[in-house]
This record gives sequence, structure tokens and C-alpha cells, in this order.
Amino acid sequence: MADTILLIALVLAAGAVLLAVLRLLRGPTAADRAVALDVMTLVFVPGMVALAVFSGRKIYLDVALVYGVLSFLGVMSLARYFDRGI
Amino acid sequence: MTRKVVTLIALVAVAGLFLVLLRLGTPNELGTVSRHYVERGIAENRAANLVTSVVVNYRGLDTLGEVTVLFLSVTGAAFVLRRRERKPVDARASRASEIVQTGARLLVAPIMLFGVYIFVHGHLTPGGGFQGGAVVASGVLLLLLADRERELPHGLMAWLESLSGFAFIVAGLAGLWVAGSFLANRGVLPLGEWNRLLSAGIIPVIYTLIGLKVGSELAALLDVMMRGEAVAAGHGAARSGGGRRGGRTRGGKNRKKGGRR
Amino acid sequence: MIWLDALVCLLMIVVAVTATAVKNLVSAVIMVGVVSLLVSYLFLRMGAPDVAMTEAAIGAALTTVIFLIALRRTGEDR
Amino acid sequence: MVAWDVIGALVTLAGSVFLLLGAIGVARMPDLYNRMQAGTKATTLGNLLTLTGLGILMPSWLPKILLIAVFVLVTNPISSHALARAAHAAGIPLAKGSVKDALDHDREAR
Repeated sequence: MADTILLIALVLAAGAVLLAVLRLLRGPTAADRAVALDVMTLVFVPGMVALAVFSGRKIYLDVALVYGVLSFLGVMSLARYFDRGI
Repeated sequence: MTRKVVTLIALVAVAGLFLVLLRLGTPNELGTVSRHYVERGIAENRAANLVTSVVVNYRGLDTLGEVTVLFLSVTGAAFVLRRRERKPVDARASRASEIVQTGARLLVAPIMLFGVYIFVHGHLTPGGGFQGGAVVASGVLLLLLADRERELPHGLMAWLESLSGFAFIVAGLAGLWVAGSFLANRGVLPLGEWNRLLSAGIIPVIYTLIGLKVGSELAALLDVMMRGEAVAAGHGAARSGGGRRGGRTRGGKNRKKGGRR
Repeated sequence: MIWLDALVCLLMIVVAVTATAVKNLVSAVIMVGVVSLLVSYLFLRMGAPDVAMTEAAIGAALTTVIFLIALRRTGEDR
Repeated sequence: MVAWDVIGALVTLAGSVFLLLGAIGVARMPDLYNRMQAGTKATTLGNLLTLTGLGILMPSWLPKILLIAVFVLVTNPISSHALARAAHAAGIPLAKGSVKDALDHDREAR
């Protein structure tokens, strides 16, 4: 029961990644691509946590934590670049 | 166009090959050296994370070389980009908004604390000096993104960087004196109990030194690059004159549409 | 979950090839960031948390910002 | 304790539904600002729900997973805000059907 539901959730998340990559490849401006990068990070952080849960290794959580803490800096530096701030 | 499609197909084929190798290519038995690390590594160094004892102890000289390479590249970048007087690179540069500045003030301390956690716990959890140093430098990056004109404590950074490099060498020489080989772990510090913070002898000390060194070096690199004079300043200004607003993104869009079809 | 690994590998290759082909350099930098994210997930999937964490710490922010500063300083951003 | 497993899986499913909806918005919306709206609000909610569901599945890890969730919750709006403002300042146009540009109005007034 729970496994089936989790499998469906995984398929939905994979679909979200596919759509975000579509926008990344098509996106007319660089800012659209930055949005796609943001969405992909937000999908992959729970993906890494799910990998940790399924494989039962708590140390994998540290990697997800690094991405959760640092990913916004990439988008923010892109924003400051468009602003001519860096 | 055709060439791109052919390249894409070839790369997808290589990807399929890699997927097959992912399942088939794992070797079933270890070599002599790897078997020694796997079987005796925990007993010899008592580090819960075996990778750490390979990186810092068994391949310690290699790590010293990596730190030196990073130091040399940062020094080179600083020599190329240094400038004497301060002036904004672009007069049209805008300041960060209030929300970004407040968020930066709020988040710098947690991010740096997280970096310190990564390199202090290098012998217990994944990560170590390089990763923790990169996270600390990202905290500095957040400060610089919120306010470009911010003055970092350069004297403190220079002292941290050189003292930690010096202490790394001293730790290696201590191993040479006590145990007879450079960067040896045996007998320099007590090994302690497995999976505790104060364990694994000299490994956490060295990883903390590496973390401080890498963090201050990367922060200095970011600082130098952000303040650095535009190499092609006159050139760029001449080309960007007029129609600047939106020209970059929209022009890029049109060119790209032509290019990708 | 081999289909998920295959999907991630495929997406990684497609994004990497597009990063070399795209004309706008800032877009290429963003795509390099995406490749770094996917490769970090793959490292984790293959059981190498240390390598994955290195990729995450370097690729999430530092490479992006260093590329961007270099583009700005050389005036090659158009 | 089977019931908690099912509850955690259901919360995870709800979160991934939001992730998918956000990604559909990113792919289908007409201009950058609408895409950003879908791609940051909906996916942040999906991210938080997914992390909570996985935390329910693995209760002893809940503190660390919630730490990740708190960081995402604090950091992501900051970067989206900065990106939206920067895109507006760089002159990326609104969609055809837009009726009001409040930020532009705000800048004119100042």
C-alpha cells in the first residue's frame, strides 16, 4: 500500500523534472532558465532525502542539506548579475 | 544541424553503454591496497568515515599537494586582478533590495556554522575540509552579494590562511618525528574511541586546518574577483552604450532561436 | 529504479549538449549548474556521499558565481 | 504502525502533486513572472510537504529533515524575490494580457 503510493509520488516528481528541463531547454530568456534551475533544485532536494530514506543511510541527508542551504545562492547570484550588481 | 543530431545520438548511445556498465562493471574483488584499507583502516585510524582516513592519512601528501595547487591558483588570480583604488565597475549597478540584505544578515551565521560542522565532523560524516571550506566561502559570497562594497577582514583572512598552512606542515613533521613518516597518525595524538568527536588522532585537526585554509582562500578569491577591475572596461562600455535596457535578454533570445533551429 | 537512473542520465546528457550549443553564455552557465545538480544526485545514487557533497558544495553556488563574475569582467556577456 | 506509513506516503504524494503542478505551470505559463509565480510558490509547498511526508516515514530522522525544510522555507523566497526584481529591472516584458504593472507604477512614483 505505502510502497505503491510512494512509487506514484516518484513518477509524479520525475514528470516535474521533465517539465522543468523542457522549460530549461526552451526558455526564451536566461531568467526563465534560472526559474527552471530553481524548480529542479526544489524537486531534487526531496529526491535526495527519499534516496536516503529508501536506502536507510542517514548520512545521505547531509548532501541534501548542503543543496537545500546553498542552492538559493546560485539563483541569487544570477539575479544580482541581471541587476548588474556583481 | 545534422552534426548536432549525430552528436546527440552518439552521446545517448554512450549513455546507454554507461548504464550497462553501471550494472556489470563493478569489480567483484578488491586489490591488495584497497583490501588493506577496508580491513585495517578502521582499526588503524579509528575514523568512522573511511574515506577521510584515506584522504588525510594514507594519501595525506596528495592532499597537501591539492591545497598547494588551490593556493597557487588563488594567488595567480589575485595578482592578475588586483587593483589599488576602489571604484564601482559599472555606474548603473543597482544595490541589493532590503529583503536581500536582511536575509543575508539572518543567514550568514547559520551557513558558516554549517560549514564549520562539515569540516569538524569530517571524520564522522561525509564531507571534510574542502567541502566545509566551500560552504564557509559561500557564506562570504552571500555577504558580498548583499553589499558589494563590504570590507572583509583581510588581515584576519591572510593570517588564518598562512597559519593553517603552516600548522598543516607542523602536524606532518610531528608525525615524522614521532612515528617516522611524514603525516603519520600513530602516536601523535591519542586515537580515542570510535565514532566520537574527539577520535581518530590527528585527522580532525588536519581537516579543520584544511577547512580554514580552503575557506579563507576561496573567500579571498571571491573578494578579489568581485572588486577586480574590468579587464576590457573601455571595450565593454563602448559596446554596451545605448539600448542597454532589455537588450541583453531579448537579443539573446532572437539569436538563440536562429541558432538552434 | 533503473528507469529513474536512465532518465537522469539522459536528461544530463541532453542538458550538457545544449549547454555547448546555446548562444547565450549566461544560459550555458545555468545549464552547467543543472548538470552539476544531476551529477550530484547520480553520485549519491551510486553510494558516494563524499563525492556528491563535494559536487554540491562547489557546483551549487561557487562555480556559477565565478563564471558570472568572469563573464561580467571580460564583457563577453552579450 | 502500518497506519503511519500510509499517512507519510499520502503526504509525500500530496507534495509531489504540488511539485508536478508547479512544473506544469513553469512549462505552460505565458511569461516569466507567471512562470516564477508557479515555479516558486507551488514547488516550495510541494517541497515542504514531501519532506514532511518522508519525515513521517522515518520518525527518528525528523529533526534533520525539518531543518532542511526550514532552510528551504527561509531561503527560497529571498532568491525568487531578487530574481523577479532583477528581471523587471532588466526589462523583460509582461505577457500580452497583463492589465497592470504595479512595480513599474511604484518606480515611477518614486
